[in-house]
Amino acid sequence: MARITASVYTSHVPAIGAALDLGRTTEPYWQPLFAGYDFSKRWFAENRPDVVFLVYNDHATAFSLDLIPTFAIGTGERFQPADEGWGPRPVPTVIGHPDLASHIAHSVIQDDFDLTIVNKMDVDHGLTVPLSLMCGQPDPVRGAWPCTVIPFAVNVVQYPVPSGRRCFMLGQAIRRAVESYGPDLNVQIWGTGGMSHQLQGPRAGLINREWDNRFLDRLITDPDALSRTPHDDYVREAGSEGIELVMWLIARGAMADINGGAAPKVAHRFYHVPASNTAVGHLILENSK
Amino acid sequence: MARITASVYTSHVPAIGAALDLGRTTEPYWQPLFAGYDFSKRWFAENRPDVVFLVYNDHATAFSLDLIPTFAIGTGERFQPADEGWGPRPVPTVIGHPDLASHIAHSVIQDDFDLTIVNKMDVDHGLTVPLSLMCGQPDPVRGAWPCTVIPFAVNVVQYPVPSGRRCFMLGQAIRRAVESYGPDLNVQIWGTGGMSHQLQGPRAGLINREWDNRFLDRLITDPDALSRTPHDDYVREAGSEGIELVMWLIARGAMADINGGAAPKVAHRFYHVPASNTAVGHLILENSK
Amino acid sequence: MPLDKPYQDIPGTTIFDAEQSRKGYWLNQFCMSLMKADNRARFKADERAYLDEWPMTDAQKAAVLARDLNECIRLGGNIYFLAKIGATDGRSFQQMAGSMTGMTEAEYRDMMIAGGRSVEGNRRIGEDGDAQAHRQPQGKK
Amino acid sequence: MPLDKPYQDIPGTTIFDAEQSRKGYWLNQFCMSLMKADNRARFKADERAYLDEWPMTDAQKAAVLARDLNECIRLGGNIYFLAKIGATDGRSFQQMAGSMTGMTEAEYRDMMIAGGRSVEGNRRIGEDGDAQAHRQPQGKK
Ligand SMILES: [Fe+3]
Ligand SMILES: [Fe+3]
Repeated sequence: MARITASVYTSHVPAIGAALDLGRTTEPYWQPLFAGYDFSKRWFAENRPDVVFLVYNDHATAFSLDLIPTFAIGTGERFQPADEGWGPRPVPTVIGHPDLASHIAHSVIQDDFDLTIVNKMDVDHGLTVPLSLMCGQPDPVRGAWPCTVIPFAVNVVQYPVPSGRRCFMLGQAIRRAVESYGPDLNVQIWGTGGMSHQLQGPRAGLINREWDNRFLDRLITDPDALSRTPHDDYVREAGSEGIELVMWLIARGAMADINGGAAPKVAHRFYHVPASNTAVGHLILENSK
Repeated sequence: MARITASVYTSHVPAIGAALDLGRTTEPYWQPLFAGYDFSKRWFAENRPDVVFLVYNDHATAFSLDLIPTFAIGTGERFQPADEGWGPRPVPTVIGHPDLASHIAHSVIQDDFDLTIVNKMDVDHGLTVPLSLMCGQPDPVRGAWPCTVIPFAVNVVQYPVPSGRRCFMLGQAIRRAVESYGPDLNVQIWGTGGMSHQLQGPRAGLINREWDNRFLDRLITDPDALSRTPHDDYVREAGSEGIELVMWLIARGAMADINGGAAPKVAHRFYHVPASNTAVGHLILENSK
Repeated sequence: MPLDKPYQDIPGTTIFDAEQSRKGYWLNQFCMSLMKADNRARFKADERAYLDEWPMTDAQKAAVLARDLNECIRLGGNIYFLAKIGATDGRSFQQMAGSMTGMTEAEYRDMMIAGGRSVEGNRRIGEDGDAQAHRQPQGKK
Repeated sequence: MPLDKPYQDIPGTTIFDAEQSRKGYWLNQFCMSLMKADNRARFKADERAYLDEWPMTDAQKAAVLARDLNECIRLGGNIYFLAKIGATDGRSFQQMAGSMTGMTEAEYRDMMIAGGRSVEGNRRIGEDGDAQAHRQPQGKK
């Protein structure tokens, strides 16, 4: 039986990708940020999953205004790193897990989540930056990511975006789906985006350290109540792009304690300001074995 | 305030479109079928809505296997009749209602339906055949459809398709959305597809007159219980493509009686076998004024 | 995949689920390409050459060339996609559907005019209806 | 549209909802086109000519030519789409975001290093934070 062993939460700032790709990780500006992921890379190597179910948002890359899915699951065999305007990131092709992805799609659609099934899409920094932070930088041509990845894209660009509550319920449906899959796979679920940031208007640059840290506290200990936070709280307190944090609730909803299991173990917690315009938050939660 | 005044249900067989487009409606094979819509065309002319919210399914036309939305709402300004392989049907461009469509999308996404918003797509016989049956055949170039149309596409091609129950609940959310729209619009909701038909394999040609008529009975008087019919009942009893009938439950869920209003009036009921491979069913239900 | 698939005991019927969809991905995408008049013309001019542009299996290509829709469906095809081949050939949905039963076009059309195929004996594999495997192919020809 | 839009009283912030999306449809689709290297080259070679290929309003074109991102957003642009213009210009998200505040690049960068903009006074229109209309544009330059 497949099982979700851990969840990982991290911001996915494009500038982090650029710093990695341009070899600037030891510069004074970037060093404290990447230091926060040293543990994570070791942890990932020691806890390497078969599949990462990677919740992220597309930033006007695969999806234009022609078509905006609320939830899109990647069931394809491979996904190319996108050219977001700077050229594609020099990272390997992302290899999917069509069988598990299709199984999850089947299960959560029967559970009344109205997914869009996607077999062909490019993936942007929202997906590849978390992979780089957790797995390091494999050679784009000869190398490979250390595991397969199921991309799960959430619309947080055009309002209305799905509520935190809806995301939290979806996470629970994803856990049920994974646990009903026959093959014995180690699956991690990652929630990405956030934390506080605003990329637009006279309020650009907003950071709310207190709110972010309280979000991390509550994500660990009281996610059910946290999931009831209304949209405008995110925008008001954590900036217009802080809304990305609803995606963390999908990952959190998939953890065992939400279904009566033991509370997760906090393997790692990190918070740093700034990365470009953004507050970087990062958590690793392990289900007990 | 906008309001849903009536719902219309009809099969959407491509051969009906061909018979109309080739002027064969008076042939002995087709005459009894089109006679069943004589009342409907008069009724439509006398009860012309401002907008038709038209629930249909795309038949591998706008959506390939690259991307399959469970529910897709058309918020664009116009939609072209598709070339399904025979060339496009000679019917006018479908004019959308972007403002109401966006309003409905906003409202039902906040109501936890995970729609895909579509601004650009061609529409196939699933949408244009019902329009022809109800509105007649306007000149494709100089003419126009008599009202605006919001296309709402449901995946019934690749399993799992949404359950009848989910569709019925969605209809209720659509009613709430329409009634929260300020401008005073007369809106009809149409559910299309079905009734019994199977287009594949040694079982092709299946027709189940008893089951179809019982479906019509229950759709009128007991839609709540009907919506709990499991998927495999549709396939087993009404053929593999009979599953399209779940779309009728979206339209039915949007009627006033589901929310405690008066029972709808049956303005018209018609049933005919065959149109090509398909049993044609048709209902017009009016909300009381 | 221990999923709820209660639709697998229906005779003469293949439900197009994710598994079939993956098997038939390129077959179906090839069919979609026939929605463009240019592609239809190129396909008609040299079917084999056109098919060879697609990463389909040999069995899928052979089934398309033979217009064996039952085999296309077994190999992952879906009727709404396959219908684009029929449209290219100028065949109707009724001709396509009938071709999967073993009946002649006239036999199938007459069955439909007479009210269609009965569901009796055709609900579950193992009954004795005319869509059951032991009664295939149908038709008198 | 009497919808729940509780996000309209936040200073210096435009939420990209369906209404904005419709206003900015072609502006944003133009931006998407810059994801192809060829289009970036054509745009750089003659910005005006490239813009004239799109059914954008004159105001939208002028805002793009002036790289006035606040104006682009007012006219329906969304930052993730507009970022494709910045990428074409070789500008980072930090440069783009800072350009909307009236601060110099150095001022904005220093604000971020010092912990970012405070939310105090910036939660609701009518308070006295630095993102409020009566304190625009920001920056000392
Ligand atoms: Fe992001
Ligand atoms: Fe249909």
